[in-house]
Amino acid sequence: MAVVIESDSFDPWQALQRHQDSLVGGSFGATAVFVGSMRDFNQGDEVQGMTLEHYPGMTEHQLEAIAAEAAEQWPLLDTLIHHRVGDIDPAEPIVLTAVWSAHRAAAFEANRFLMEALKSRAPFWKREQLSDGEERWVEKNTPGY
Amino acid sequence: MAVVIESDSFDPWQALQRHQDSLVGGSFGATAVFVGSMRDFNQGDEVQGMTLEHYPGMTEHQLEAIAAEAAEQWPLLDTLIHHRVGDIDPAEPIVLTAVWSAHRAAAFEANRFLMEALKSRAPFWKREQLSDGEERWVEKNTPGY
Amino acid sequence: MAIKVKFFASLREWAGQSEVMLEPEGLASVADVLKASTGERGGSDSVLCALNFETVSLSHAVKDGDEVAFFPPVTGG
Amino acid sequence: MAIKVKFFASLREWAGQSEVMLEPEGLASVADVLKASTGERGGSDSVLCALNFETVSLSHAVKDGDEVAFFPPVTGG
Repeated sequence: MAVVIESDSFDPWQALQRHQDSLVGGSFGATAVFVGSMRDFNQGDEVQGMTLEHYPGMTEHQLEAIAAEAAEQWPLLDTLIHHRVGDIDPAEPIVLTAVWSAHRAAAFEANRFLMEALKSRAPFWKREQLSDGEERWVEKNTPGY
Repeated sequence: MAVVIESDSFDPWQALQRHQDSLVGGSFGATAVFVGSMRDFNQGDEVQGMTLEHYPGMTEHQLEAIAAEAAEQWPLLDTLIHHRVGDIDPAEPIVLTAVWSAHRAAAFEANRFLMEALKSRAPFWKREQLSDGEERWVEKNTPGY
Repeated sequence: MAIKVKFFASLREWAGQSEVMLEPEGLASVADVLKASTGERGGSDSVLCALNFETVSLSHAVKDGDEVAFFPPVTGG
Repeated sequence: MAIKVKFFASLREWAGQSEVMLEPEGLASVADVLKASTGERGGSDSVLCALNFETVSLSHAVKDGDEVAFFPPVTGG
């Protein structure tokens, strides 16, 4: 299980490959992955950039707790969470969640749980820079269900 | 939308990166991915290898129909399906499904739909080589829900 | 023309053939094709049928030029 | 020791400070910490509180050495 807070841009596919290389091949039959990326459009406005503030310490604590809850609820072989902080450009990845399991039902459900829990509990806050120069805090996340 | 039937081993993370490079960055906020890999253990037996038979023509037709159904049901920007056929070694990837969407609910749900539809409708058949020399057809897929 | 019949996986082994071409005369349904190609009269839960790449039931009509396939439950993914 | 108080995002801007150390005397609850650090008496749906990295309610007890944080609804992911 790994939780990584990234202040630089990261490649989710390389991160997955690197992490999976550390697992025993043949043990997992199912890998479910989610990648959230920065869109250049939100709530009807063009977005030029974003700054992600977080609460160092609590962020890692909450993400590790969420991963541990998933591992209690489903038979998982491993979990990976990456999350960007700081200044982010459109199209850059913001978040990566991944789980490895023997079977697909556990992988799908646990991975979705990770993302929904992260969205509602992990202390990150987005501030958007619009193309007209305005800046605004994103007030709440869109519902996942 | 792309459907690829692979007779050689493929790297799902590289396939994702390559495919995503063809999409317009900033347009998608959510990417959901599933990778099914060959386990070295099934139904209590050690498995040494597997041969995946398929129905050329119908396979592509069914996978394209499944991807089209997903695109009707959810607002998707793109869909990618890779599936191995032929002789497969333990730990090798068998299937990759991925969808790109503006929002995560659509991405999660459409990607799960793809996998469940593929499992129940796409004409593939697995034959396992066990470590004691026995060979057997896998009789049915495990339920996804 | 003719009706092309294909068998896959365990049904290919059971039928002892992977492909056969049948003259269309006297073949009205998928069930007729199954009987003509294998001697089997009915299907079972473990025999699935496809007509021109779409899954159909045994009672589905066939015509000259069709491709019919018989196979067990699918196990891909 | 002391009670460390942190503010994040729009609440940091509203409070005009990101961190302050308070003497623990007279501070029994998270609500007391909010009032002592900002003058604000109550919370609202848009003020969330954490105590030592766990989300808690305003009525939760505090003690010397605790870290208390106030922030708006989270918007990560």
